[in-house]
Amino acid sequence: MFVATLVLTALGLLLGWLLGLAAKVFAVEENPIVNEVEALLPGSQCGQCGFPGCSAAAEAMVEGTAAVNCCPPGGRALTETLAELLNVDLNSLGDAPVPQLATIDDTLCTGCTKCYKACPTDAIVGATRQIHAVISKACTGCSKCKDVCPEDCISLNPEPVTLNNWHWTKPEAA
Amino acid sequence: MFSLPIRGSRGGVHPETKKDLTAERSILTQLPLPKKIYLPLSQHAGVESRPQVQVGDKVLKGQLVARSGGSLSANLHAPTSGTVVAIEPIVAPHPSGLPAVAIVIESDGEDQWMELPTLDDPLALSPDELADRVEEAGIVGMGGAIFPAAVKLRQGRRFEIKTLIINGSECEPYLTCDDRLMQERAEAIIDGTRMIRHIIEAYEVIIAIEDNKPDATAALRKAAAGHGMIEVRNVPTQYPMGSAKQLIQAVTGKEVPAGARSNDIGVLVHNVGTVFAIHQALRFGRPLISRIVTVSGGCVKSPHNVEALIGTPVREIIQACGGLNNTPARLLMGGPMMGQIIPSIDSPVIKGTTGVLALTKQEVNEHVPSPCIRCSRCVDACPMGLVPLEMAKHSKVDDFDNAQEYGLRDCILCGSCAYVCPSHIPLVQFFEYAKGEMKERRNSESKSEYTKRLTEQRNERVEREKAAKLAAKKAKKKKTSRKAESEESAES
Amino acid sequence: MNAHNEVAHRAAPYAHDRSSVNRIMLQVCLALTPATLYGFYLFGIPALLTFLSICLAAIATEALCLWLQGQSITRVQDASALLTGWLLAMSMPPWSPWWLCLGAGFFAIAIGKHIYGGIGQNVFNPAMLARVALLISFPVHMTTWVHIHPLGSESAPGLFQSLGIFLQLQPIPDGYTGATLLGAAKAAANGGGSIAELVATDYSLAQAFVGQTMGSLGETSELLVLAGGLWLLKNRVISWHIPVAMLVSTLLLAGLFYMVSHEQYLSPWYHLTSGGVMLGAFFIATDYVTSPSSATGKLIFGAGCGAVMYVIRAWGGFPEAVGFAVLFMNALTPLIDRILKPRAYGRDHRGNPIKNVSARKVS
Amino acid sequence: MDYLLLFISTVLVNNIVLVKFLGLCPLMGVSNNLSAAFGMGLATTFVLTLSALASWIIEHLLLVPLNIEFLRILSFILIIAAVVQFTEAVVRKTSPLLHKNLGVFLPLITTNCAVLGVALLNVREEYSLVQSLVFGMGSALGFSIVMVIFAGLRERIALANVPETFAGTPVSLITAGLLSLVFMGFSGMI
Repeated sequence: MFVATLVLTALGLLLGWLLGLAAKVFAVEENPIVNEVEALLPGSQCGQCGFPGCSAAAEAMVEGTAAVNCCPPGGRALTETLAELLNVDLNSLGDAPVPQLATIDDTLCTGCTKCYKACPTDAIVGATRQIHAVISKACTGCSKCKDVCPEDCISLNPEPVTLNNWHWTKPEAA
Repeated sequence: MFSLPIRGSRGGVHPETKKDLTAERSILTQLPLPKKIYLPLSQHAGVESRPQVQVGDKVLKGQLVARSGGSLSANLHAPTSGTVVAIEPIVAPHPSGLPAVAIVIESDGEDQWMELPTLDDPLALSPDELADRVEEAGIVGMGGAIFPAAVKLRQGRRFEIKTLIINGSECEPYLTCDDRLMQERAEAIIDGTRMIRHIIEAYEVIIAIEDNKPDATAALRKAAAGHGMIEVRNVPTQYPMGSAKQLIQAVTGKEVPAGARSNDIGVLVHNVGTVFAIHQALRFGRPLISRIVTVSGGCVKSPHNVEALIGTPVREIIQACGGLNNTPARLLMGGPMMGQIIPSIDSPVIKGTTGVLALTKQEVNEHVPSPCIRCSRCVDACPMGLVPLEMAKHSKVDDFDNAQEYGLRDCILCGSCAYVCPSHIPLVQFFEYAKGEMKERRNSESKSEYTKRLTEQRNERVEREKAAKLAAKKAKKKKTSRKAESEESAES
Repeated sequence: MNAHNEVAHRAAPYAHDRSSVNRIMLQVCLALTPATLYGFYLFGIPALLTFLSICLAAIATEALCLWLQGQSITRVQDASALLTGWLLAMSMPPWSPWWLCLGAGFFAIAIGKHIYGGIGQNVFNPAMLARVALLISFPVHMTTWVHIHPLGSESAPGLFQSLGIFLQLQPIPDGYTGATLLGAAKAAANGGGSIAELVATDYSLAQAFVGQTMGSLGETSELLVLAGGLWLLKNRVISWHIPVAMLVSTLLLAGLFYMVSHEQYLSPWYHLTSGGVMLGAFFIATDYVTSPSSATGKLIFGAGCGAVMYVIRAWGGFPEAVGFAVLFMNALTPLIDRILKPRAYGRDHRGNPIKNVSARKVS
Repeated sequence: MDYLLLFISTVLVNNIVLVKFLGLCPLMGVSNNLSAAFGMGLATTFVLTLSALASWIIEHLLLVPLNIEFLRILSFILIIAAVVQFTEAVVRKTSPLLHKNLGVFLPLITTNCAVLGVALLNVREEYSLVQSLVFGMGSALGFSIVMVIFAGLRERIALANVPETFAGTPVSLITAGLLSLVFMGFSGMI
């Protein structure tokens, strides 16, 4: 009995020492994954994901409490990158929210510049007392402009299909 | 000068050519003037061109009506004289049937040309000037590529072009517009070829014609006889010989490296239709306002090639060919292999319309697809050496990385694979879908990066403004406190 | 704007050669017909019963599976189940009892094919899978080889006797069965006997080639199978790569070891004319679904089939190994397909762009 | 020659996965991706060979002389666990991507019954040191081959229209069974 205990203890100690050595030799410094995720997110702090900002969303994604497809401005491309990074099965995700674009109804706009100031990406152009317009290239669909508009003249819609972005649908074939 | 041996390209298919429907009939040139002409602003690779006329303006034939909107865009000219009656969205000649803005011209029946400049001998002018004129004339690749010809010429000038290939292969079934053009206007094509050669300063010129067009070959040989340096050469009849990459391989034995352009290996390819348009522009100052269109298919009463004004509704050119004798199963622009269905018979002819085909059900031979049996006929047929069956399988599950890896990145969408597939799988549609999706993803990625940069800039600006405000406030505070101090001291 | 959406939208091409799956399958069946008819002639009515019951079982199972998956039963018309059943029947002992036949047909289609989702989805050759599964489960029944009893000969069983044998109401008469050449050779090698002696006394190469030997229902006549295979080659239903690679690798390996020892190893010519080598090379290994798609891949696949078959025949526990060999290579097919992609235009074999950018830039 | 025969026999004829049915957990777990399967094969090869060697040494230099064979399983597991930990450190350092791909299955090599199985079989068959090594390497190679083949098959099956009832693990298990059937063709060779 004594021998057995001794042998096992010795063995354990020896292996533990060897492993400790190996851990030192093969030590790796890893960038915390949260930082990596946050760097990938758009960073406009738009809040469409339901979190107060991109860093909170990144934390939630790493913890698994937020779906990797919860970021509409990032779109499908971001979803796929994140799924790969966080090892999430893409098929397990539900439908992603569709990216939206803001449009200003120029018959109602008074040029109050409130939306212009609220936009996190400077996607709204116009000056005081002039009708504002949205640069769709820069709009993330965060709806911050809509929330502040006193005339309620901003609407959010999915990006329209045009000849430039139309493509054949996936065939239903076998 | 030595010529490399012709090396057969790989893959390819031999579809029934059906060219006999129109090949023996001369081009109909005197079509009745259409009442209304529809000029979509996007008939070229790049962004829409910008209208230079307004509703109500009178225009003369050949007058510029829209100017190029960017580097890959092209000018548009009025194909006949008349009045601009609208600039509005029409149903685009595109399978999506989406609207596209077009200039609508009501013809006045006069067909009156604007004053055309008198030109010196183009061969005496500088290449750059000639390229400018080609650009001015709004010429795009007439084989269906619709890439602005001037851009291609200028790119060619930046390289040492050893071989200029004039593409007279016309491998698509049914289409004979290039064939007829070569037969009937050989002199003009040779003249245009000389001008292009002059512009890009090519060492040798080869006009490559598929060996099923002996008449065209003979006509061009005769016309080229007086001019050295222009060789008319036959290439094997095989689809897709008319694709630039395959033609280059057949003529020079060289392959264009993936991701590179033919310029990089010292080759430039122009379609005969483009050459003819360049000839018209440089010799007579005529902009591109008409083109030869093959009107064919089992549903057309009297198939012919017609010289149609750009913007003519398809209905009218079919009328000129005796009309339809049946409701077509498919109405196409272009050939059956790579052409596109058009949503309406009222769609206008555009610069890249090589043909208008009204095909019967039997000709199209569509079937409900069944599962892939991995017979690998598509692999054998692929002229690019890809694995279409795997590309489709991965596209189907949206695994685009693997689809790319199996060859989607090199796919030219020629349709050879789908043509031979015994399971009738719409392979090309899978690839179109995958390419479209990937483009969408790239766009959203770049948009995301762009908005990220904007946010950062904005945040910086806001910070700066805040800091400035704070500083101003501080300064003000200081001022007021000093003021108060002084007041205090005054009081005391 | 909406009217056009109702038209069945589909991208180019709007042309098609006249090929179809059904046509391919029927062409293969047609190519098998001469050898099959000859099998009926050699082994009489029980063979016919074996053949019919397997094909019927295969087709019925296919219909059942399609129905269970909610697909159109008319898809049986693609004739793929018929072909699977046919190939399976060709490789079965000619006088198989009814339950073996039905089980074989069912296993091939249900387990071999429809578990994976039906036509084109399976990873193993269904016919060979069923054959191998039965061989392992019922080794006695699957190695009951009857001597040839050509139709019209005295020993050929009549209709009622045939039915009796098929339904196992009466046993196969004594002395009707024996060992195939490969089986005898295996026994001889294991027992330390001389193969050369065995061959010299009992077997003839010409007869083996023409098909005057015992064996599976449709495999005996290498001549007719070869003819069918060549017809398929001519019609471009199959490509030459797999059959040629398989036959050549068998020939080379068998030839090499035959040179080492005439006593221990069988002559390569007997290897080529015995068992299902020809059938395997032209009809089974060339199955589209389970063989590689590139030309190089096909060559490797075929050579592998030949090599594995020879190894098992020479040293393994089974005298006839086409099934195992083909299945083993089937398992490797996805890897072969992945590694040996054809070279794309403008790229080298590793997929990097070729570097023949020769034109100098004019500055 | 004997070693060669032993090697071939452990790789093909008595394949550790398909004939002895050991190591099925990683076979199902890591085979849905070819590169991960290959990495798993390599890692397991490393662990198997090393632990076969180490366990032989422990057995013959420690357990037998001290007459404490009853500690065999315990001490073997200790050794294996240490080797796995070591492998994980190495993989994490040299190939972070592979480390991520293998995920939890890398530490789980510890509980891969193939590893312990080989160590115990070495004792049962009373193999010499070299024989143990050959047996370990052969088993590892057999394991890797099957992993890679199976991963290839599964990548193909992933694209097939497998009926819902069978999709996922069921069809994988059936395929593993069929593959085992195929490997039976090699039986009787040695």
